[in-house]
Amino acid sequence: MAQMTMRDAINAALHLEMARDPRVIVLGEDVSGGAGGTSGNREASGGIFGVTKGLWPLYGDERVIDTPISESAIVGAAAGAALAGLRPVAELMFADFVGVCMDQIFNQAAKFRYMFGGKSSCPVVIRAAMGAGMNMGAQHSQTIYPFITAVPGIKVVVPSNAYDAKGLMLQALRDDDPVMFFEHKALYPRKGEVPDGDYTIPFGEAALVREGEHVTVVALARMVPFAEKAIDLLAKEGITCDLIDPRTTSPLDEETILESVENTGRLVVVDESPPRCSVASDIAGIVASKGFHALKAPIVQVTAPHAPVPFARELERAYVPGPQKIETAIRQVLKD
Amino acid sequence: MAQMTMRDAINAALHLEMARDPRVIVLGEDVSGGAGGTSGNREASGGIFGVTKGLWPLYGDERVIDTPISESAIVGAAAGAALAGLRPVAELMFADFVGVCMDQIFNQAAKFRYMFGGKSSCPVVIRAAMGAGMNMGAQHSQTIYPFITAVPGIKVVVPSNAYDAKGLMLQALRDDDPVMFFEHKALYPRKGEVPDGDYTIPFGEAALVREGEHVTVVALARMVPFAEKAIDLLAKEGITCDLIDPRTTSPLDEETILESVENTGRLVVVDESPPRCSVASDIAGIVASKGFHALKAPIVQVTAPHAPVPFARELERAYVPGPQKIETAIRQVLKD
Amino acid sequence: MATAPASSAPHAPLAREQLLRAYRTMKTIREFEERLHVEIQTGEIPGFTHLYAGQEAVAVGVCEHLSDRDYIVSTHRGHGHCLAKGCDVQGMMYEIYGRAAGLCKGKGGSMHIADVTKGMLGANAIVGGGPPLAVGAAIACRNRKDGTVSVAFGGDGSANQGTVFEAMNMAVVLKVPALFVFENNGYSEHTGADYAVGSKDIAGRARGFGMPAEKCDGSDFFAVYEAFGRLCAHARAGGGPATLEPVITRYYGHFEGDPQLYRAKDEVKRLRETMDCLKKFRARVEGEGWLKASDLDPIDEQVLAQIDVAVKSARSAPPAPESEVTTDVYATY
Amino acid sequence: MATAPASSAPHAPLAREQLLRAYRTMKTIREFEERLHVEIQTGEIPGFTHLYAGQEAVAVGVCEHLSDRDYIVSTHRGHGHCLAKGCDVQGMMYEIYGRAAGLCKGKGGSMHIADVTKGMLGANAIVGGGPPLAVGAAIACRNRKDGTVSVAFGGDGSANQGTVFEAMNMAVVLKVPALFVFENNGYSEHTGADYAVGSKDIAGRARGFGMPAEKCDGSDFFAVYEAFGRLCAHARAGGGPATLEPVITRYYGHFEGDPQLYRAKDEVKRLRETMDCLKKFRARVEGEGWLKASDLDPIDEQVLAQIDVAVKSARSAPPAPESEVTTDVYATY
Ligand SMILES: Cc1ncc(C[n+]2csc(CCOP(=O)(O)OP(=O)(O)O)c2C)c(N)n1
Ligand SMILES: Cc1ncc(C[n+]2csc(CCOP(=O)(O)OP(=O)(O)O)c2C)c(N)n1
Ligand SMILES: [Mg+2]
Ligand SMILES: [Mg+2]
Repeated sequence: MAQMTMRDAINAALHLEMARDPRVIVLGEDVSGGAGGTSGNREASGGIFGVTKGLWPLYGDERVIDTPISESAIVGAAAGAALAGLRPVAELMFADFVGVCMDQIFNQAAKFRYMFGGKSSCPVVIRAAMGAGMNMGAQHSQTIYPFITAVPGIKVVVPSNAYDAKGLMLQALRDDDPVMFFEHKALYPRKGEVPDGDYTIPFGEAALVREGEHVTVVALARMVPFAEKAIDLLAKEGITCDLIDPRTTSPLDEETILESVENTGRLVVVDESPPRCSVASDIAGIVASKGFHALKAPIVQVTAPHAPVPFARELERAYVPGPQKIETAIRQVLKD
Repeated sequence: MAQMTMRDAINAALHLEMARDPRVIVLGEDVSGGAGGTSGNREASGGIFGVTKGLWPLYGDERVIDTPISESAIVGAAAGAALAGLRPVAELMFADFVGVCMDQIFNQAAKFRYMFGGKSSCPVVIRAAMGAGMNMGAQHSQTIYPFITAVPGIKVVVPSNAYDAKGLMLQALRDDDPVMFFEHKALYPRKGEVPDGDYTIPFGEAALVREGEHVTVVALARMVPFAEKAIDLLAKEGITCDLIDPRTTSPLDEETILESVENTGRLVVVDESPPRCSVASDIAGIVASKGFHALKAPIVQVTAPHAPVPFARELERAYVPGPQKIETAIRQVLKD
Repeated sequence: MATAPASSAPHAPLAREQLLRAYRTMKTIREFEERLHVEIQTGEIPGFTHLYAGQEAVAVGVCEHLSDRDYIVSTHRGHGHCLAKGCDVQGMMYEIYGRAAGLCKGKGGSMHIADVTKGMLGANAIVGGGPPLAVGAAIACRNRKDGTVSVAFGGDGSANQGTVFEAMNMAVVLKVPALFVFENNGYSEHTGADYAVGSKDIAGRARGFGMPAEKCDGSDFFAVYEAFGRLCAHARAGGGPATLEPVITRYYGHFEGDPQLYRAKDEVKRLRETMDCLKKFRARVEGEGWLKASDLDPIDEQVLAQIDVAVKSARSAPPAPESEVTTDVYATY
Repeated sequence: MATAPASSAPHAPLAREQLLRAYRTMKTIREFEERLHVEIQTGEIPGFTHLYAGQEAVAVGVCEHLSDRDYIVSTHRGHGHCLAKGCDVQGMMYEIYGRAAGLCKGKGGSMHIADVTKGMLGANAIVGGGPPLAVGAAIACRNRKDGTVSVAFGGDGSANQGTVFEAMNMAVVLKVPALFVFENNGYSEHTGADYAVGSKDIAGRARGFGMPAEKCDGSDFFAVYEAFGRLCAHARAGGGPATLEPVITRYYGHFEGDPQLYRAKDEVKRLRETMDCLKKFRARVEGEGWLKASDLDPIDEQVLAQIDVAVKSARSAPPAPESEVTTDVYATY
């Protein structure tokens, strides 16, 4: 066990699995950095966020592949290599770049198995840094996991902490299906206890981060630590909550959510995305269909507003759901 | 008034507006057809579904622009031309092709106004044929409006009949915001009464297609005629429903839906998309949040399963929600 | 891996068995498509179908250089590529009819036929969808260091899709054994290739990307075989990617039902005379004395019989049960 | 629209006023960026910023040919293009600080500065996002028949993005007045241009697409001005698109904070000596006797003062109110 950042935890998972399985390759822009540079420093970055650091020195150009800025070719090559027996990890530097390679994600990788009658699989992992919090503006701050959650055939991981990130990444690397792995930029530097060795966390199993009686709070990625803050504050007033971190939005652990609502009768869903066709609305819809009879109050969805992510510090801060909005939502759901 | 197919109704709207407003241009693959052909027949198709027929003979290469197979350049050029003062209509032959041009839709056209501080607008209309029903397989049959509904800054139109299609298209062409206009392939040949002249249907105003007491049914696009069938059948048993066709999913007429649920207390949402992060779940979530107290029973969502669209006739038929599944859902929502 | 001999060689550039196989495959594709053209009119075949008839020499001229361990990716017009790469005739026919016994259990259909065990990574209904995949398969080939290659088939229209350009550049950068075959049949749907390809020269554009590229007569099996042979040998030897632009024609509309109003009235009729790979092949092999008509005539009959069986079986075969709608979405749930 | 005179002309290729303006603009960009480089270290500027310092002669050499009625689209490294196209210094500085008075009310930031009234259709944080837009603006130019043009700025890295290739081919097909300027500064983030551009020749690749293309020294204002002048005249005259590849360097990291471990230790120092457009400009205009040091020195001072005011005002200006978060999403609700 060591205290480790989420960035390092994901890096550790990549290291472990590349050592274990020669089929794993990594490709993307600057995954080593320095190709064609003048310094002779061939690993000049190890990924723009440093998540693929140390892989190139061990595995070289063959398994750690720096690419041109060609996201469709990156994701497509990863998917094609997966069909051909490798287990590629494609890096999309920012999740916002799905727009230039969405076809390879949603019409190709995600659909092969089905279209081919179950006779092949496409074990590709697509990593992407997501989320607001660093004032990177509308095209570098989105949490676009709803688009991918909507797509049958691909699994979606949204870790909220270092421990989960490592175990989920190891699972993703061994999973026989395409996986999109969203890493929240603002969580990269957050530390947590992470075991040294090999462990996996199965997909579709939520974590119960807090246990309580009065309200079920479901939160994703960066919203989990924010929800913890709000919940811990309210605990001092005797208001206690279940806090559920689904960890994967597809598959989604409906059961854990429905069981909790069965006990609390009240649901708050917290999602950094804008509200429409979001995972927040998805979970709200599921509970309104399958957990209706347990509900004692209107479901409260805490999301970003229906607007792009603004640049200015003050505006972005107002845009992103934070502990205070979550606290207000919990109080509100208790009023009815 | 004339009986007209939905295809012809949209074509009529394009004709009317191109005659009225010289800024309107149309671009896409084969929008006239025959460029570079050997027959001398310069308008060889007028769009693969014939929706842009007759425009090239009137307006020529300058305003009716056949393009290479380059969807990013098509949508991007439309958005750029819109910034430069034109009112372009870009055709994506099939909505499934959003994957190769999603960036230009969701990061460019949809975000300009916001990113530019409200100082410009991007009045582009992106038309796309969508939907299953013609055994075109997983990559040519999707109803991908949830992806776009999720995106702040763009409006989303999903007409269910010829009359609405014409009025909504005229509105789209005059709207100052980017609009994505989804035309269900299976509805193209369906006829309805369509006035000859000019009329617009405002965005965000649902149509109340049937009025009833017992259940609120919300259905989109091709699901509207299917819901009508189911409802008319049940009416014979004395079960009556409100049938609401939102017509635009963004903006969404929440009020009409909430008012109806206020009366009926029961909601069935019918959507051709797979369930996760769908418009069905979106509407269910909204009602579970804002209309909860009126609800007497769990919301029932009728959607496609979480699977790609299968090819074989029998499988596709089982995949797409039809009148019978809607009928079953209405009976179910009445049981609780 | 053999370097193709010069086309003026006095003896056959391919062994007798290979010549017979190439002819059989081309003929199989032709009759497969001609029969589909007829059967589609019965309304029994779901969806819409893009026939490869007329382009057979390309698929076969290319795939004769490939083994099951090499990869191809294909297009919406994929039947020829599938057959040339060894997909089962009957399995394909079942698939096109949407039957449970189809290569994809009827879930894929004409535009999604695949058989990964044969190195056939799928027809693809997204224009430009395949080439990035081919680059990935080529990475696998490169890493295996066994001289295998990956081929991306595409049309003249696909040559303008951004994903394709990206794939071409990336293949050059990574120096992987990816081969791009752009079958220039003159049209993308209803639009002329010389209109949509700005440079009017797909091979030249490929050279601009930094790879060798050749143009050839796509209706001449030997021209395709030899040109692709050179490029393929280059790729197998570690020289990186290459492009072939076979100039060819399609006999039918873009999809079945297309009235082809963009083509001159007698264009297809004329091209059936001048650009028929089967006729050209027969003329060459019989003229050179490599094969006799009596070697080939029985093949014609066998092929027709095989297709007839395939269609008849497919017509009466059952579809997959409805429960199959939700299976095969994931490998593990 | 003027054809650029030969560079050996004994008299200045630009009028005195134009030379002074060009110098002022280049100097403004340089000092804008040098000052940001310092101010960013205070932590007051939100987000991450890509400085244009070193590349000024490209933006100015190009934009000196353009009026407000011509269009440009820009990139993540957009400050130079914005300033050269006439965006307000103070308005830009407000924007970069995220202030209400910013050109985009603080909603866009460094990577999204735009001023459509100046024909500046936006910096763009998506690599390859701009060129398709430029083709659209070029369609508008073509249809207006007023000889206006549309310019897409991009980097060497952007030249490999599919959207860019599509835009180039489409511009050729439609023969619209779109000009592609690929500033080859040797790197895309941490990757060398000669690695990522397979052909190692962006201009050559553009010629493969069927358009004229030139390479030039991007640190020599006159070289850029003249080369772009030729290509721009071609486009204005209805000849269709063209590409310019100015070879240039950036003085700072990819973004502020980048330690540039991929660059040789003394590379930037050396290039600051050999590829400084301001030094080269001064040497040329003073050497040829077109301008005197005493013409230029006051500009240096004025520019420094202007930037200082801009920064000071920006530091203390208020942000937009929180209510602005949800406005400007749509033109009509
Ligand atoms: C991304 C995308 N855009 C458009 C289409 C529609 N479409 C299918 S085939 C085709 C023409 C393809 O032309 P070409 O590449 O020359 O192949 P050919 O049909 O001639 O074999 C088009 C436009 C598509 N399937 N995918
Ligand atoms: C689609 C997309 N992919 C990747 C990035 C991340 N990124 C931003 S700038 C950049 C490098 C661009 O290089 P180049 O075009 O040479 O421009 P330069 O930075 O040298 O000005 C990259 C990879 C992005 N913003 N958008
Ligand atoms: Mg073609
Ligand atoms: Mg660069």
